[in-house]
Amino acid sequence: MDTLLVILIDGIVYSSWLFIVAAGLTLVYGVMKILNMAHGSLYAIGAYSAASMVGWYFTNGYVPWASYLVFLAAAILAGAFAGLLIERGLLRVMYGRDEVVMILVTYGVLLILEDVIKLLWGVEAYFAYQPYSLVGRTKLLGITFANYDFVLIAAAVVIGAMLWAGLNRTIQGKLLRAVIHDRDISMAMGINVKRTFFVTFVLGSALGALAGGLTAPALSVVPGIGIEVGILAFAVVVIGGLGSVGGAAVGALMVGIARAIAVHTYPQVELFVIYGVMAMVLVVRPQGLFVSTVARKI
Amino acid sequence: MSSILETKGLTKSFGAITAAANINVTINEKEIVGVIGSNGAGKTTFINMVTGYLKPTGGSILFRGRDITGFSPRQVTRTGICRSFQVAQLFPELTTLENMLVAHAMLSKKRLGMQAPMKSQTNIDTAMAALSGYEIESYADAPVATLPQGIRKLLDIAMAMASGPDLLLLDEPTSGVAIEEKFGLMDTVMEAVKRSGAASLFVEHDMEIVSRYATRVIAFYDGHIIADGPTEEALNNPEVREYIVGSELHLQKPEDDQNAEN
Amino acid sequence: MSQDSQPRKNSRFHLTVFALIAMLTAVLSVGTPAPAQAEDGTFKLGLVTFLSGGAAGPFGVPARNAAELVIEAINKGTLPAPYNSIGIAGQAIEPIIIDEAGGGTKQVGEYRNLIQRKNVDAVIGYISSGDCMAIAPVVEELETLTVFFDCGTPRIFEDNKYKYLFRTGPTSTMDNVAAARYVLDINPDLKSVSGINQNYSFGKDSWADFKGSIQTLKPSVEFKTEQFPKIYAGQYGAEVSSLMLEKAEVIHSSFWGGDMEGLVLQGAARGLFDDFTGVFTCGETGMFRLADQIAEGTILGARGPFGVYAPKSPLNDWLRKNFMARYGTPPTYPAYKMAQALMGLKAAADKAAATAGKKPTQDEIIAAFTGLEFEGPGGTVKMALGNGHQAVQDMYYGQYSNKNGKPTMTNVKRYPADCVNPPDGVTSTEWIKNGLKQASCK
Amino acid sequence: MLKTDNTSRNLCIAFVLLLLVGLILPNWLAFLTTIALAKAMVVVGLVMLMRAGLVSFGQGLYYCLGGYTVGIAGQHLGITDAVGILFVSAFIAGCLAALLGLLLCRYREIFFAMLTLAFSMILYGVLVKTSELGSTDGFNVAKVTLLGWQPSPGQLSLVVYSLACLVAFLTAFFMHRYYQSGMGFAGEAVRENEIRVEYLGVSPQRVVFIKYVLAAMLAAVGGSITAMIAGHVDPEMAYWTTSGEFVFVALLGGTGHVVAAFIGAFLFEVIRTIAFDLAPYTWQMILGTTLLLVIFFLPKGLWSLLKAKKVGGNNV
Repeated sequence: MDTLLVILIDGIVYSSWLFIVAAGLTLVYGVMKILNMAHGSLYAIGAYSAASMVGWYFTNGYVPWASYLVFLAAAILAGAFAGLLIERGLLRVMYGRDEVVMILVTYGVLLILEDVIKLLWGVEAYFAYQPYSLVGRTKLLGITFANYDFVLIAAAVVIGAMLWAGLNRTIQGKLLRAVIHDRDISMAMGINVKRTFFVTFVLGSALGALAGGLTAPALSVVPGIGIEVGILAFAVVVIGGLGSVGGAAVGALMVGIARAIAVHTYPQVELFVIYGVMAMVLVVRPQGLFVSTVARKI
Repeated sequence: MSSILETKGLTKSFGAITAAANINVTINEKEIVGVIGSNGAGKTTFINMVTGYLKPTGGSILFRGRDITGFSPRQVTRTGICRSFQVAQLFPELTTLENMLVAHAMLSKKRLGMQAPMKSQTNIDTAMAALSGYEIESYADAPVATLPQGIRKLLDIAMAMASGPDLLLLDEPTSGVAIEEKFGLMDTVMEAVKRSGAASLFVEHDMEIVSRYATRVIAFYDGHIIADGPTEEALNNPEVREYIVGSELHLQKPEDDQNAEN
Repeated sequence: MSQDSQPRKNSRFHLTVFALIAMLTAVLSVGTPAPAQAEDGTFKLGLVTFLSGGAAGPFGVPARNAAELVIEAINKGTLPAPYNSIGIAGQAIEPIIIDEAGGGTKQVGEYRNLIQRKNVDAVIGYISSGDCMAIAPVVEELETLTVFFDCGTPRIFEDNKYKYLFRTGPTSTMDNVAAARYVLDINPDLKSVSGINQNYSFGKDSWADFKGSIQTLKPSVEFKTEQFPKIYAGQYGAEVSSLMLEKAEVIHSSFWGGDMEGLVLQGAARGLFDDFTGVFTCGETGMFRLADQIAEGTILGARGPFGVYAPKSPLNDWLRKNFMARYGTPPTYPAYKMAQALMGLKAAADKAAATAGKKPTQDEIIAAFTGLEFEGPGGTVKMALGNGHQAVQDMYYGQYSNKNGKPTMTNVKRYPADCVNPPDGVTSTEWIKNGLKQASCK
Repeated sequence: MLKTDNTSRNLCIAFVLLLLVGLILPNWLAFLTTIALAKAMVVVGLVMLMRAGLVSFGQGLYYCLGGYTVGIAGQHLGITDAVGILFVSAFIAGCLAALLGLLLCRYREIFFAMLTLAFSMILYGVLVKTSELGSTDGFNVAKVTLLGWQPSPGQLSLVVYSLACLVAFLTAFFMHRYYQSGMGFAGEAVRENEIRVEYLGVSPQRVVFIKYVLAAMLAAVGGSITAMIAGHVDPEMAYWTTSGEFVFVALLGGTGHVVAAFIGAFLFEVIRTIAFDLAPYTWQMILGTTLLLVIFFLPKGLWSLLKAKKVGGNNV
């Protein structure tokens, strides 16, 4: 029983992290139909920015509690800035290309960003562990959990809620949803789709970087941390249904809990879990869980 | 005359909406049938069911006495029923000739070759002959994406006819075509159909066209057939006058919004 | 074929051919060195190490840095004795650095480039065991002296015999056999062990060796959970929970680099290694960076007598001082291993030169290298296995302590090379399975 | 109307030239060319799928399968005949593709890409888990023989090079004809309009299925040749980055002509080698930039460059 609960907790913690990583990706896909392979690199940029900010902050001995604001802000700003550069400098001239070509475009961005990160931060590891232990730990079910992991769950809920409210309760969000639903009609209705794209990509990039920033305290920030994360986020988004934020949440939960079960019961299969779940979901529901097929009218 | 297509109690509903209810239609050999009815009356649903694009909720479809209910479009095509579309369904990046060649290659009884060139002189001659049957041979080398609507419609029909079907279903052959070109287009099509000896059924909003080409008219209203008979008679049916003709005679609106999909 | 074919028919083909030839010329001109240069005075040395990806930070770049430092010193003749002569057998080293990224096939191609296009005199490199496996047969085919400096799999010299290939770094067998001995030495009543290792060759082999050694040395030990997260997974929340639930006294991990540091951090935040003793066979690289995160008593290894375990010697002092001065961090074991490889090569070449009385041929260097015993920054290196082509070294383990605010290793134990390496001709797996026989420990 | 097509003749000339050049090529360049030819085989299959509007991000699955077939046949079964193994690996890949194809032929666009990726990552996982096959380290492949003749290590690369040339030539020759055939055009028809294809009495699923199986067999042959020349196989061959590289190469070359894949593959190898040479620290950036430049300036790949020149030449 305890093990079951531990599996649930572990699963939810991991899912929260996955969701935060995947949220930006699915948003960008939903609006722009771009499956951003460089999302992982934005995650890495966020992690690096946060880690260097934490390092600076604690060396100077400021109030520890305020560090959260500082490093998360650093991650978001860095992500937004990178997103801005990518959108303005590159994607803008590529709009209208085939979806698969856009994947390749972002793959090119990924290759470039990996080296840019290396040039900016070097290959030495960066650490930002102070905020991780700052919130303490809790004893639960006979084992210890880091409270920061619960913060992660809260962060996922907040981000999810904000995205939901943003999309459903604001004018801007409704315009976004209109674009998600039908880009051509939206354009015909006078929605400035280009601007929408710009805002979405910057927002998505900032979200990706925020995910990196939030994770940085638990990591050794080294080159290449983004690549695996990127492909993981892919899987989550495909499982949930491309472009659906709710889907990303459910996809994250499925993968997270499946992984926790594997780790606690049969660790050897951990490697397969994600792709296994992805293949199974796609076999049963080719469009992902939360996207319905539209029959073409003839 | 012997019947080739017969539908019995054909019904289609989408959830609570009934798009077609109890459709009983018989089409005889070499007949030219016009189908009329306002938008949403069930005309296209009827064609979609017969050609296998939609599965009927109830009823059966017999083609030359054989039950083809639930056949897939390609099975229906193989049995000898072909159709055209409201929005011409073509291969936009290929040329007109290539479209025709693909149609011939696919509809021929042989398997698709993996080594024999599709553009052999024989195949090209056949395809060019088919194109000239619809008076579009001069567009042979133009990519389809650059063709005017009328030519696309003709190519669409020419491709459907490539197998020499027994029955041709034309879904609004003149929609999206300029008024002054409509008769020319219909002349070309009907001549070709007559040459091939196939029966045909066409959905049309323009009553002038219906009365000029159809020998028989079926009128749909709200998923039902409200009249079925020789053209004169059907068009003068009071119900038809009230629900369709009266409102249709001055209605020339082509369904342009559909073109966005092409 | 027909003479009357129109020009346009051929132009496409001609252009293709033209483009191909143009590209070929481009490669050739970029790659081919000025001809006369290769002969006199310089020793062209290919260096292959990770410069991108996850292994660059912890391994590739420290090794590259060490190479830079040591090569400079060799060329100036400023290394401590016995390496205080200039160059390799008198020739200045001209290094050519290549990234090890891209996988085995890519590396085989790059290796061929180094030998055949750049005409290097020797190659030192390779961190990934997979790359080493792929390169090994090509070394014999191309007949150029090649030294593996880091990769750990014992399979290379156990499966085959080589003439041109040497490995100056010890195998990973030693890490885990010694770890097992150490764990039992400090806790003879050991009852249970868990493991968390990366799901790839190195991680799996490390765990198999450790588990096998424990089983041989103390069959009563119970094995609890065996975790195998994906390499570069980064998040180990569930694994840590599982390790906590299973409550094994000792947790073995061969994690390295970012993964190791991540596990240390995530374990520290939850007190995992306070309650259970961690054994990190590659833990030394994080010792100073994570000084306040590593739990007291955690067992750290350095994959040989490297880093903090390096015995005091002029060579060691020289490396630590100069590395620190130049790169701002103490040298970790990849740096030691690279320095060791360069010194081994120099030792062999100098010895061959002394015997020959002139610039030695490659065969003479190889003869001198085989079975060589030389001093490195980590102490004496014996080319004892694989017919004198595979090094063995002493192995050390100790427990981490930060009590007085200065990270140190306590309870350090030395295991002589013979004690933790199989005798020549016996494979590691057999040796471990058959009771670690013929091992002379002290 | 009917344009004279000299491709077949030109391919023959190119084949003979390549064989002759092989005698004088330095070993490293022969190796590079062989790898390029092997990868081009995979890319030819990928291009065939792309012409049908499908992008597989999982051709690494069959590439790896082909490589491991060579390895297992030589190391564990004692079968070393190069030609024989090529057939075996194509057959095995064909069987697996036929199985997966039943499912995949219903998928399109990004979902096809993602599902193929998932399958190839599952093979990767299986291989990583299989210690008997060396896990991530992989294992070395026994030297191949040719009809009972065991070439010396020095001859081997020339033998594999010539074999690669021959296989590449046959592939290019037949694939060029295939592109012009009814089945070849069926791919484009499926890409352009599946509904029309259905109504022409042909199953788009079947068309996709056949192409998927063919592409898989080509990829396996490519993987086999890679294993023969490199002498080593590892699970990296099935990793998504390998599959991504194939898509990269396909785009670089373009889908306009069968030869484009070969030019793309060769240039890719050359560019990567040069990038490794010139910028060991930032070669990824060079590759990324190249990719972006090609996509931006040559959306139809390098082939469009050659073609444009040709059209230009016409006017003279």
